[in-house]
Amino acid sequence: MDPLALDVAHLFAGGLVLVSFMLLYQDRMTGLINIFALHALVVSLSVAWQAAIQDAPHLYITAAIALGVKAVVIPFALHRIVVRLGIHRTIEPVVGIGLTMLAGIGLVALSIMVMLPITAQAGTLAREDLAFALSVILLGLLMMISRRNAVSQVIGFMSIENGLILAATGAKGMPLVVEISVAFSILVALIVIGIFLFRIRERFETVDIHLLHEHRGEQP
Amino acid sequence: MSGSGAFALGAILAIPALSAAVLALLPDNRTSAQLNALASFLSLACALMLLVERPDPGHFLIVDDLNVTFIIVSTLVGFSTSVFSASYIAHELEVGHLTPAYLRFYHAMYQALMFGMNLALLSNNVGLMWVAVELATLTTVLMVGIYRTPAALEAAWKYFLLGSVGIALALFGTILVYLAARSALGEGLDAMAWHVLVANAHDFDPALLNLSFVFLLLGYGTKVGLVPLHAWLPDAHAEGPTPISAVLSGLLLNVALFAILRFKSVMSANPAALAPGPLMISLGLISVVFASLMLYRRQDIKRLFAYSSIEHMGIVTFAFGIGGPLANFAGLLHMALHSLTKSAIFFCVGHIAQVKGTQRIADIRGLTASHPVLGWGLVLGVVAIAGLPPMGIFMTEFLIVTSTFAREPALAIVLGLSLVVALGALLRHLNGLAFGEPRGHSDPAKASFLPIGLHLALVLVAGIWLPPALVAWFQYVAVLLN
Amino acid sequence: MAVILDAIVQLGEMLVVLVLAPLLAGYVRTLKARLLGRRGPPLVQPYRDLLRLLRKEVVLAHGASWVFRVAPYLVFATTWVAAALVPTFATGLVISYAADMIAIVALLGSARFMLALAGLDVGTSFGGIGSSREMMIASLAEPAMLMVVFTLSLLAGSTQLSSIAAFMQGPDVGLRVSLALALVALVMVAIAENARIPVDNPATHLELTMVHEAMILEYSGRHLALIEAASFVKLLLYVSVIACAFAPWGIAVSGQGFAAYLLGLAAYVAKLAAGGFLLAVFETSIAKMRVFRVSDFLGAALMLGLLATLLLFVSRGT
Amino acid sequence: MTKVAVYGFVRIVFDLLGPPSWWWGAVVPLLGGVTAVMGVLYALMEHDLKRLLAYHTVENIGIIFIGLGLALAFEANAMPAAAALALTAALLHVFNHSVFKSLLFFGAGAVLGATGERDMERLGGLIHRMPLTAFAFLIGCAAISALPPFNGFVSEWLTFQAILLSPALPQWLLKFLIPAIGALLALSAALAAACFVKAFGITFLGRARTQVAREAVETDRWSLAAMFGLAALCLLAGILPGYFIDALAPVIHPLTGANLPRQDELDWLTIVPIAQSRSSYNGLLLFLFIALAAGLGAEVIHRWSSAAIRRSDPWDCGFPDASPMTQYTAGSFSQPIRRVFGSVVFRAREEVHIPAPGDVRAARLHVQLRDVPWDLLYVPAARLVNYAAERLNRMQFLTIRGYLTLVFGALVVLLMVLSIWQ
Repeated sequence: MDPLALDVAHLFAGGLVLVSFMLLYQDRMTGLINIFALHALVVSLSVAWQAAIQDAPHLYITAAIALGVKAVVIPFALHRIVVRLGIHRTIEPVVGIGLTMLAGIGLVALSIMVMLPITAQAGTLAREDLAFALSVILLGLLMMISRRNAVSQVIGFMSIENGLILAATGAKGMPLVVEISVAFSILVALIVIGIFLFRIRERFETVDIHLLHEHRGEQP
Repeated sequence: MSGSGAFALGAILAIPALSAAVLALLPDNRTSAQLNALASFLSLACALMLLVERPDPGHFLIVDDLNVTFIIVSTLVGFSTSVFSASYIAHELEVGHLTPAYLRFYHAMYQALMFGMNLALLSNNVGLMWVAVELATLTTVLMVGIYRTPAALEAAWKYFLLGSVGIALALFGTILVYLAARSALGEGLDAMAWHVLVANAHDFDPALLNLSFVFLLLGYGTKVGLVPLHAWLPDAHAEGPTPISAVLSGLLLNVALFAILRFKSVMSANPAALAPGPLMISLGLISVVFASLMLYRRQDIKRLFAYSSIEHMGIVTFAFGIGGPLANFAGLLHMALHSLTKSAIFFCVGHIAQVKGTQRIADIRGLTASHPVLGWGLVLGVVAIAGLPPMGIFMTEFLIVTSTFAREPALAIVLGLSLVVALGALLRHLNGLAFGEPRGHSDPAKASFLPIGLHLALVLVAGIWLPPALVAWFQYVAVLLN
Repeated sequence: MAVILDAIVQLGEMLVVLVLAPLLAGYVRTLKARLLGRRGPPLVQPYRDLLRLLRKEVVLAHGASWVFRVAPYLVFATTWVAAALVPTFATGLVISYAADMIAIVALLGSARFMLALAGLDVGTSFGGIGSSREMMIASLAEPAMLMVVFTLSLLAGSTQLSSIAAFMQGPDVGLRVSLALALVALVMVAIAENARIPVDNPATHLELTMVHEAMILEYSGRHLALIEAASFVKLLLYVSVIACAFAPWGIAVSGQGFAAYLLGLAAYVAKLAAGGFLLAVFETSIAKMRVFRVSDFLGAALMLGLLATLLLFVSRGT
Repeated sequence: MTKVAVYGFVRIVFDLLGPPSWWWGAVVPLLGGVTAVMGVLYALMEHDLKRLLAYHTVENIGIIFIGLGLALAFEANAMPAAAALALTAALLHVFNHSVFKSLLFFGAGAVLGATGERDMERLGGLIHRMPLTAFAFLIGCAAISALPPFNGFVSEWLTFQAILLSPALPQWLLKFLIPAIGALLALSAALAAACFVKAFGITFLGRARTQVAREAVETDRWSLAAMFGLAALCLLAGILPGYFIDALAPVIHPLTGANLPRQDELDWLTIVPIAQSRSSYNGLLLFLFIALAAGLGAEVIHRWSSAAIRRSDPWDCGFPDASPMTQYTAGSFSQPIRRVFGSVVFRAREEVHIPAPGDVRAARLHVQLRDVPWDLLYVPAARLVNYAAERLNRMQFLTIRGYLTLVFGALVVLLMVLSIWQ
């Protein structure tokens, strides 16, 4: 693992965390979808780079899937949904932007602190990669919590999936099974989300989770 | 590796998969219901055959003592639920809740769920287990949303979001386990096979293992319904069709808990790592206390029993957290008996909801007067689930409380108190439901009482007499879990 | 031979008790009159009263049942047996092994039980007043008495009154604070039980204040004689218990010969006189309490008794 | 039925739990003492005959547990003989209580059958209509109030003997606590006597307060036979306690490892718990003596005094024929005791409503008792559970975002624990 390869991998992982922060920051729907496309692009680049370093050809397939599905198809579908739902205007996150950012930084610090005791025995690359992957996951979770809109929650969830891909590919030599399953889950998740969004759209004229809340089975 | 063992192993996976595909094409309800029941019966037969001969663990599939118990329980409950769902779905069709198109979808999804759960239980590969649990979750998400009512959709959406987050965390945990194993075992499939992991867990990196266990506990804990992560369970149970709630709380919770147990055995094999006990104890205890208090204000009968499932899963997690052969034995037995009792209760509740046309507890009164069999079935089920003496659950709860008392008396007192609180709530609701004079409209109940009777009989027998072979075998597995 | 001798002494003791009881009551009555400046009735007045009552006819209320007619005999019998158990001038009596201090207190309790029932039997409000107040007083007096019994028996190591008297004569009793407390408690209980002045006025028939008299309001003729005799014996019993427990000198031990018995008798009569004198002086020097202050009075007696028992461990210093 | 609980307690504590620690010997008798006094005070405040008997069972259970507690205390300090005595006292009381309490319940049942009424305020004068039931009930009342010739006194006497052995115990707390418990026991015995004077007096004696009481009719032969059988058993157990104590010996020996000295060889059938010098009680001799004295008295009086009897109106200090309502009722009978104990135990409040002068309406006395243990023990627990259930119920109605926050919070907390812990 010559140092150059290590640095490039770190570059991609760091870039992914940065894009996650941008996702947190962005409060406009169309902007959000474009940044998510960028997020998927960075992930696929990092996977491709991992494939190059570990000369594991199957990773290229994952990179291609990630690029094709998550960077192109999903953003395009989301754009059409958003336009049809007419909600491309601003979506105000529940908590102020400043506070979310602060929480995001705290989370990254936490994931690094958690990763420190991991001994060198597990390989330096693995340690940093995991720290970044964990941060992306935590940021994705934070985004799902701080957004009212179903679409933005789905985007948050998919950024978590990207974090997972980063972690999976970072683990050198993980058998192929895992890659396919991750891809498989993205695919299925998309379909399900699509059906739901469409269905929700049909029922309540809006995608705002909060309004959905009123239709709970058991009232207080 | 005898031929029939491998054949049984292969069959138990192939049957549900094939029947799922076939059922997706069958338009007619009656034949698909019968095929569904037949497929479940065949998988039960294969499970029993597995009990006799056991193939050696392969790269992807393993049959050891731990998962044979789970397989038998899940195939048994799967079979009885399929028998129950035959009459339930027939009634739903008449009432018009379901259109024939969705019906095909329902039966196919049912068998796909069975396939997912069997695969999860039998898989030797950590990643494969994750995929199987993911498949089972997705099928149940679709099933919960099958009624298309706003409440069902909201419940399904909530279940999907929370489930996916849980699964993501579990995947991250799985990756961490692989990383920890890779440094000791080298790459490849070995680093993810259970029997290999457990064998040399002692020289894994303890810090990585701890982190992985945190993620796995939270990830699969969401599927088990432990308290901070339980939110999807009551709504998913209440809004989905009753056979699904029975399978959900009977089997899916057990499968997720099975996964946690697998990882706990890996964790505890490594002395340097953080002891998994305290984490499980705290989560289990919080779940028991929280769920028993939540029982009081419930207005929906299915949500009432969903919270009771959370409580019992809390008790089982607590028992495994306490550890020691007696607690493990009681935990395993409790899990099996709970899935039998809870599915029996949901069978009753399903028919009651159909007969009374509502799930609101306030509108269901005097069941023993209007529908004696259903009413008394519910009474017996609630008596069993509340842990009253003649039934098996009392014995296991008693064993758990006494073994806790031996180790940490303070916890035993808290556990005992919350069990009593839960008992109070359940009996209060039962009193309203089963006795008094009947109210609200009630059509005649045409339902198959075979599954209810079978399950409750098994639980009653377990309460009174346990075959020595079963006891010895459970104890062996308990020691396995240390 | 010794058994017959003891039997004779026992019989003698029972007769002595029966004879001396009215004398003691008469003595106290005349002494009180003398202290108040009156001549007072002759000493033998109680005997005359009893004989007069015996000769009069019995007037029964319409509502009176067999309980009303049987009660006097039972009350007299239990009180007399209780008195017979208390060693007056000689210890080592035949039947003293049949019952100990606790049994004596219980016998008095059963006498009171029958009397209270008899009070309620006729169905007038005064009977009710008498019985309910008597039971209220008893509910505090009996535990206080038992506490005194505890103190004495813990000290003497036995509940037999005769062995307590023997222990008290012995050298190692010593002066103890718990014994003093027990004595005060016993005196207070004796006053309450015998319906003496501070608790209840034996001479009055004032409806609102009487307790003991209210219960026997409806009795007449020979039944009233029996009940009066029983109350005299009860007074004598309490004085002899106090004498036996706290002033045991001069009690003849069984088998010492005739002279010892005479000496014992003389000492006993002297003690009775002293007790009667003290009682008379006390009664003339204090006014009657309100009925509901009696519970505080007896509560104090109970506390003193309990304190006496507890202090026993301190003062003994073992 | 309560005896099953006593059996359970004895079986678990003496058999299963192994050597007791000494403070059990302090807690159990204290609890027993408090139960005894509270039980009898509840019974005194009651004017429903069967509830009175039920509450009174509470008192007897208290006495039984005083005996059991003492046995525990002695066993903890390796005094088997004393422990045997205390346990014999407790078990004998269990037997006695089942005998006289069932006798009393038969009597109450007979009264209920005859009058259809359980409230003592509406009974009275039943002794004229139901003499045999009254006689059996009287024996039951005497037995339960621990009066000498009957069996109640024997077990209470044995319990007192056990209490008197307390100074031999080394622990100071026990030395001080057990005499106090003796006081509680004595208090409850005296109150029991008061309670059953009220029960028998108000129900059977006096004049019938209602028409129903006037027309009561004696119960059938069978229940009377049962009652008299039990009454005879009460007397028998009271007179010959030695045999009953020996009958208990095989039970006591395995539990405490020691036994009371054999009672039946002793002369005159006296019972001696520990030593002859210490204390002994002879029921038979006492009973014969009382019978002799009463017979002698009756004989002497009948010979010398006039035997004339005349019936007339009750004297009643000269008041003309007072109506049955002027009689004492259950409430008024227990009023002095309520005033003494009630204010503390039941926070009793009495309000008297005297109508304005010139107003014909009757004055009304309203007594308000509060069940203190119920208020202090059960109500707060129920309120706590309700409060917690109410607060937690909101957790069911959070938004999806709320639940995700929960999951996220749990994850962050665990990660922090992990990082700090390592």
